[in-house]
Amino acid sequence: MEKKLLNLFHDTGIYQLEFGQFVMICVGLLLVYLAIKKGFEPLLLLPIGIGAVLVNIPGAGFMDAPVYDSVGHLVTPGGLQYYIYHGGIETGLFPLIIFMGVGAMTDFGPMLANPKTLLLGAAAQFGIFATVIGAVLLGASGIMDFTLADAAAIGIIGGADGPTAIFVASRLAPDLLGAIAVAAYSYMALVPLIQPPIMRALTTKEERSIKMVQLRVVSKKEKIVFPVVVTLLVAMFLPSAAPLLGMFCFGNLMRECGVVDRLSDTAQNALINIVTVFLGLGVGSKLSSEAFLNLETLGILSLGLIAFSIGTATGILMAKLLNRFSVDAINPLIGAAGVSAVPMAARVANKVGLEANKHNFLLMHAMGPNVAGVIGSAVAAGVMLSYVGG
Amino acid sequence: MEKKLLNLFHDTGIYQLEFGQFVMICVGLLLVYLAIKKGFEPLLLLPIGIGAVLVNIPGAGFMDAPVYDSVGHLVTPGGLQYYIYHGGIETGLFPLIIFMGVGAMTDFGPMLANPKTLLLGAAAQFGIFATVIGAVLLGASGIMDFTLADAAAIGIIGGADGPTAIFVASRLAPDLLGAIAVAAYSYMALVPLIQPPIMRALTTKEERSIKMVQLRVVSKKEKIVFPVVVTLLVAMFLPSAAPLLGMFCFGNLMRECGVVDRLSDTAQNALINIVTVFLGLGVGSKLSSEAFLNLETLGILSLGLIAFSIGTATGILMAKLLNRFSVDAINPLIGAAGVSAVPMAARVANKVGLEANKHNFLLMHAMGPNVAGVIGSAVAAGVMLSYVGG
Amino acid sequence: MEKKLLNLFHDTGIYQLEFGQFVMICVGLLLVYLAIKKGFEPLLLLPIGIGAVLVNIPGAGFMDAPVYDSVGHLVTPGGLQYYIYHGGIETGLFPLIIFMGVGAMTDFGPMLANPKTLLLGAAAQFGIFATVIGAVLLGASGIMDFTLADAAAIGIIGGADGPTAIFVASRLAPDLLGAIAVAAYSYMALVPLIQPPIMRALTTKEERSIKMVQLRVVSKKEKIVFPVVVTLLVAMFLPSAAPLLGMFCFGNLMRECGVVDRLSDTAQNALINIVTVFLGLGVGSKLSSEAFLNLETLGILSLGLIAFSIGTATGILMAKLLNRFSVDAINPLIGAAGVSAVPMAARVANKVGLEANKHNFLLMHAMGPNVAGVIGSAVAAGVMLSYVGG
Amino acid sequence: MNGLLEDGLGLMVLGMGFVFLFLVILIFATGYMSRLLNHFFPEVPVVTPKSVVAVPSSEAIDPQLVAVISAAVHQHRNKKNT
Amino acid sequence: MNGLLEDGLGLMVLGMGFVFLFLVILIFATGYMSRLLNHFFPEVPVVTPKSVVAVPSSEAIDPQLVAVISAAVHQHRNKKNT
Amino acid sequence: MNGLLEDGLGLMVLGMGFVFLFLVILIFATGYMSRLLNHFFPEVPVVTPKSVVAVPSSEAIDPQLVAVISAAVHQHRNKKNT
Ligand code: NA
Ligand code: NA
Ligand code: NA
Repeated sequence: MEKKLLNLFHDTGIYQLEFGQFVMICVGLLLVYLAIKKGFEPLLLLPIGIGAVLVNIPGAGFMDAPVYDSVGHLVTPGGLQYYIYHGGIETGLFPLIIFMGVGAMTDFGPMLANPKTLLLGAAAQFGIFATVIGAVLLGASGIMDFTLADAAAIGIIGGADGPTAIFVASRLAPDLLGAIAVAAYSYMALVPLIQPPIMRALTTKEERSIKMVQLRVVSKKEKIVFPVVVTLLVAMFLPSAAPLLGMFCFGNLMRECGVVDRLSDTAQNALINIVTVFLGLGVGSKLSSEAFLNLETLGILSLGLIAFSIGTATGILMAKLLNRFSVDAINPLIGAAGVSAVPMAARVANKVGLEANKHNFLLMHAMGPNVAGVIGSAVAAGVMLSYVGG
Repeated sequence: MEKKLLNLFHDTGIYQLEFGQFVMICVGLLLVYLAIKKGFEPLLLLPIGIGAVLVNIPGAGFMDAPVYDSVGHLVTPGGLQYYIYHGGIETGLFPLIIFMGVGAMTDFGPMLANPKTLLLGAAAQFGIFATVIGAVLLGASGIMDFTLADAAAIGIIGGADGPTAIFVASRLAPDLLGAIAVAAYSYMALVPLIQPPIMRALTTKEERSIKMVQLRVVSKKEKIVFPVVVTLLVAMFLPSAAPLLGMFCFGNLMRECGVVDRLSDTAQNALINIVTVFLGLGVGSKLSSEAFLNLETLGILSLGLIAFSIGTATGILMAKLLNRFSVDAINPLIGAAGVSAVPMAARVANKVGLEANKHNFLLMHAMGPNVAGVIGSAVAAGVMLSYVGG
Repeated sequence: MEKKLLNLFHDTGIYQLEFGQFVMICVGLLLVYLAIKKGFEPLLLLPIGIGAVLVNIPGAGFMDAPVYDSVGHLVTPGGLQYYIYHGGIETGLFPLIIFMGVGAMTDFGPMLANPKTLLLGAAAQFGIFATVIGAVLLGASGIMDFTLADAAAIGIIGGADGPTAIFVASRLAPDLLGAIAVAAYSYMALVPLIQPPIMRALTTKEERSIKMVQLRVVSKKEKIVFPVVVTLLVAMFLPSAAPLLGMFCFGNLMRECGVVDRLSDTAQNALINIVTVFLGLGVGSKLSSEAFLNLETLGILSLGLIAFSIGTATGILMAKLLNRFSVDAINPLIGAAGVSAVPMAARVANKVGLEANKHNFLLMHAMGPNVAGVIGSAVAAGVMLSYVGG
Repeated sequence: MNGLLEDGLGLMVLGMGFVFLFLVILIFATGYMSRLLNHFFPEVPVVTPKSVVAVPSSEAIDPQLVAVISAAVHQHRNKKNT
Repeated sequence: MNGLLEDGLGLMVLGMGFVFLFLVILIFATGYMSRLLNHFFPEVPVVTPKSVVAVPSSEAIDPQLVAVISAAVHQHRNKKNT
Repeated sequence: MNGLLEDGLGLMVLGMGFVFLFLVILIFATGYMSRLLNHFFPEVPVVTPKSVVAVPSSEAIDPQLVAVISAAVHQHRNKKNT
């Protein structure tokens, strides 16, 4: 019995807790704090934070693999996060289901009214690839231990799209998944702080005051056919982006077709909510001290910030370029929305526009490049998966 | 780098696309078109169509199996449809969950008010078995390559019940699953075109004008006890039908018992919607060119149409027979509703009845044979699974 | 063909039904009856009852394991309950998800207003451990065949908390899971019959009439921080309770934090409902005649009743003790709510209090020990898992 | 070949036979069940049944919906008055 | 080391190239699609579009919601009158 | 046999000990937490809390529901007037 008491004491967290675990629990709590108090993408960062706390409780076994005997019977069941991570994230199922739900929430109307804005969504992806070069340089110079796959996964933070980042990272650099997801969602939440200075630096007050012509009305039929067109183009030109964009377009088609509203409604609510809870816990399971508490994480956080900034800048610059050649005036601020971060980046463009001209409502105009950015980063993800994996 | 560019080009759909895949993508788009524009059972045919498009994108890997190394670690994750098909359809889980939801949506009241209508639900299943003979003849004569299992799975199209057809086909003829599911749902959508000519040919205007006595009120208690009775009879007489009918009755009991409304509500909404999306994608994954683009598919489509027609006819004929012996008059049109296709077939009976006598509302009377048809085809499915499998 | 007919007859339930299966089907029907007619925890006992009926249908194969050939292809798919049990219950996923949902439904306000009531939630767990001794005595004396793990799993019935009981039983005594779950939910439903006599026997009318001071208002911030505090204490002192309490607190944090209402709403509705249906079917699958129809089940049912009674008694006695030392008067009746059985036990305390003094509303006061009892039994479960498993 | 046809015919005979057998038994079982239930537990002829039928959906939505609706109605009224 | 940098540059060139290529194709495809659709299936300029937009949500909720709402409105009225 | 009984008693002592230990610690931790929070972040006694509580459900439903409701109210009105 004294032995049992000793066992019980040896089982306690106090006895077993390592310093790294302690720090990671604090990191988890910080994420929870940022989610609740600062409103940092709480739908993801709250479950990720709690997931990080749980996986770092010593002896709680949230990430334990199940143990089977020689004839295949279960001896010890695995931990909750083990099943979640290997069942839903490693397989790619959860990010794809979430992307379907996001598709069912997305309105391509503003983009269809002004397809040129797709170019802004393309330009803003330069942040992704510039960051890849940054990571490659850190790797090649021996400062940090990044492979090309790691560099690509880090770059995707600049895509400003959570499920895309998680999907790519889970395939190219599972060990960095935790840090990459945290960086991606944190910077998406910080868009209102990161983007405005860059926007003001690269534009004059006159440019920010440009009023854009009202968008034409987009017919229901265009909205229905558009996701099919995207799917077929992806099938023809970039099959490696087909999982992401195929599910995204499937969700969007369910939304727009008007005949499967009960499926669309479930994809946007019950299903995406269920998967979000588990995705968060699963991503949090990768926030272990070995994977997170090292120099590479610092690199990821810095490079992610750079990626966002460059993407914002190239989006704006492309908008300025377009403005020169376009018949209808284009406010360069909407270029910044090309990074994705839907709908935050579009709102920021609107807000900065209102500062320059209080009668200038850019929100709907910015939604075009904003959703174009989602397509753009999924295309970039496809190129990466094909280039690095193939 | 030129090599990488070449790789990327070799990865494109344009380079890899085979003719069969191209045709199957078109078939998928046709299903999407029929679902959206023609309203062909869109809840199923839309996801099936998209599933067919996705699985035929060359190099997208939607049906790729996961690759593990020798110690069981995942090297390459599988594709989305691989997990869906093997997790939910091959196992039978998805059709059974959908059947539970359908049970929770079904009101047996009209059938309980007039149990004789069960005979109509029995007679209409003759379409199933006549089709089996048709398929067997095609197989025995060497025209097509059908085994007895294939013939049985094809016959079940005549059951006019989607989940039953998918459940049976996934067990008896997985390779034909795609064509069978497409045929089943397409013909269910075509019921308003297929049935009326047969109904008019087999009945006189006087028969179609027959008014039926109003149905008695069915007590709550009868509705609660009925699914339990069905389950017990199935347990006694046909255990091989127990998965289908057990889950169906479980759903119906949740609906009627009045004490688990939150479960019944979820079974009818969130749960069935989630599973429907995945079921559709999974069924679509079986629409590959090898399995679909051959003579057998033509046979399946023709036999399915015959199955529907014969079922409609035998249902009507049985109603005419019953009418001869019954005290209360029976309108033969409601016999056509015995094929299932709930509630479309009952609505068709009502509509054709109104044409003959515009004060004759048959809808509730036709709901009896309509739900009886669901039980009937599940019983037929059980016999097939026992006969062919045993 | 005669052979086939014979086969079909040999497949029927009538031919194959063993007496044990017949009795277990009746047990399942009894549970369904109790759920519907008597309102015994219908959300669980209805699916458990149906699950028991289905699994005992001879030849229906609800619990059949899937069969694979030598290269890993599926030859025969498994039964529905096989997949549910091994996928959701053996792994512990379902009880944990349900615990998360229960957390999202729980309001810790009354407990936070009066933290002393946690002691009542501790005292009432004595029923658990007294029952362990009872089971151990039966085992040691050779009357019944209980190991220490069995005894611990039986004791947890006294925790009066369904998911905790199922989680512990699935790990320590899977064979007894069916009987333990049935006993736990049945006695929870019987709380209004079991508790009042004990409450009246152990208290005077004056004690039962004691009015308690009104609870202070608890701030939103306290409610948000509390689940985090519990999680951290569990991490420090009892990691083996972390799966249960971590998920419970995660659910509660989602509820209280106010920034993830859509996740909280899904956890409380769609998700918990879906899992409840499957949990019930899975638990029902353990109600086979071999596991249930023996002397041990009688022991489990008796010991469970004793556990409830002792827990009720020790909760009341602790309340009387506290009352002696407390500045503010404590009505001993609220001690009985410490067994958990939320919110039934709190309502019973309120009702018995009203009998003694019809102006005495104890409901909110009793909610404190009531939710404390949930924490208490999860802690007890953690000790058991660590003590017996380690 | 012939075996296949024979098997198919066997399946047809057995299948239709069983379907009819089962549904005929079900007719009798259902009728018997209804008679038993209505004899031993006659429905009390109150007006409640109607409300019982409505319970599932209305109960699920009621509390918050009614709150939202009355808020909306108020809003609507107020706007009209302004 | 140098190989890594080269690969990174290759990824950048190919990646940005492909992103632009794809989205430019998409611009043309989208524009072409819109023109085709609006030419062959011109939107009928009726008042319906507004209701069409509202359909998805309203249709899903309609039957029971309208019942509940009218009940609520009645209740509200009655209360006011009392 | 005796070993089993001994183990059972050990489990009881350890178990009840731990349950009490843990919940007593929790009492202190909770009390301390409440005091800290109410000292450093005193609740501002405004009327807002009520609206905060109502937000979760109403916000989720608002946009489309209000649209449907106002439509329903209009319909209702119109019907009455006719
Ligand atoms: Na992007
Ligand atoms: Na049928
Ligand atoms: Na308890």
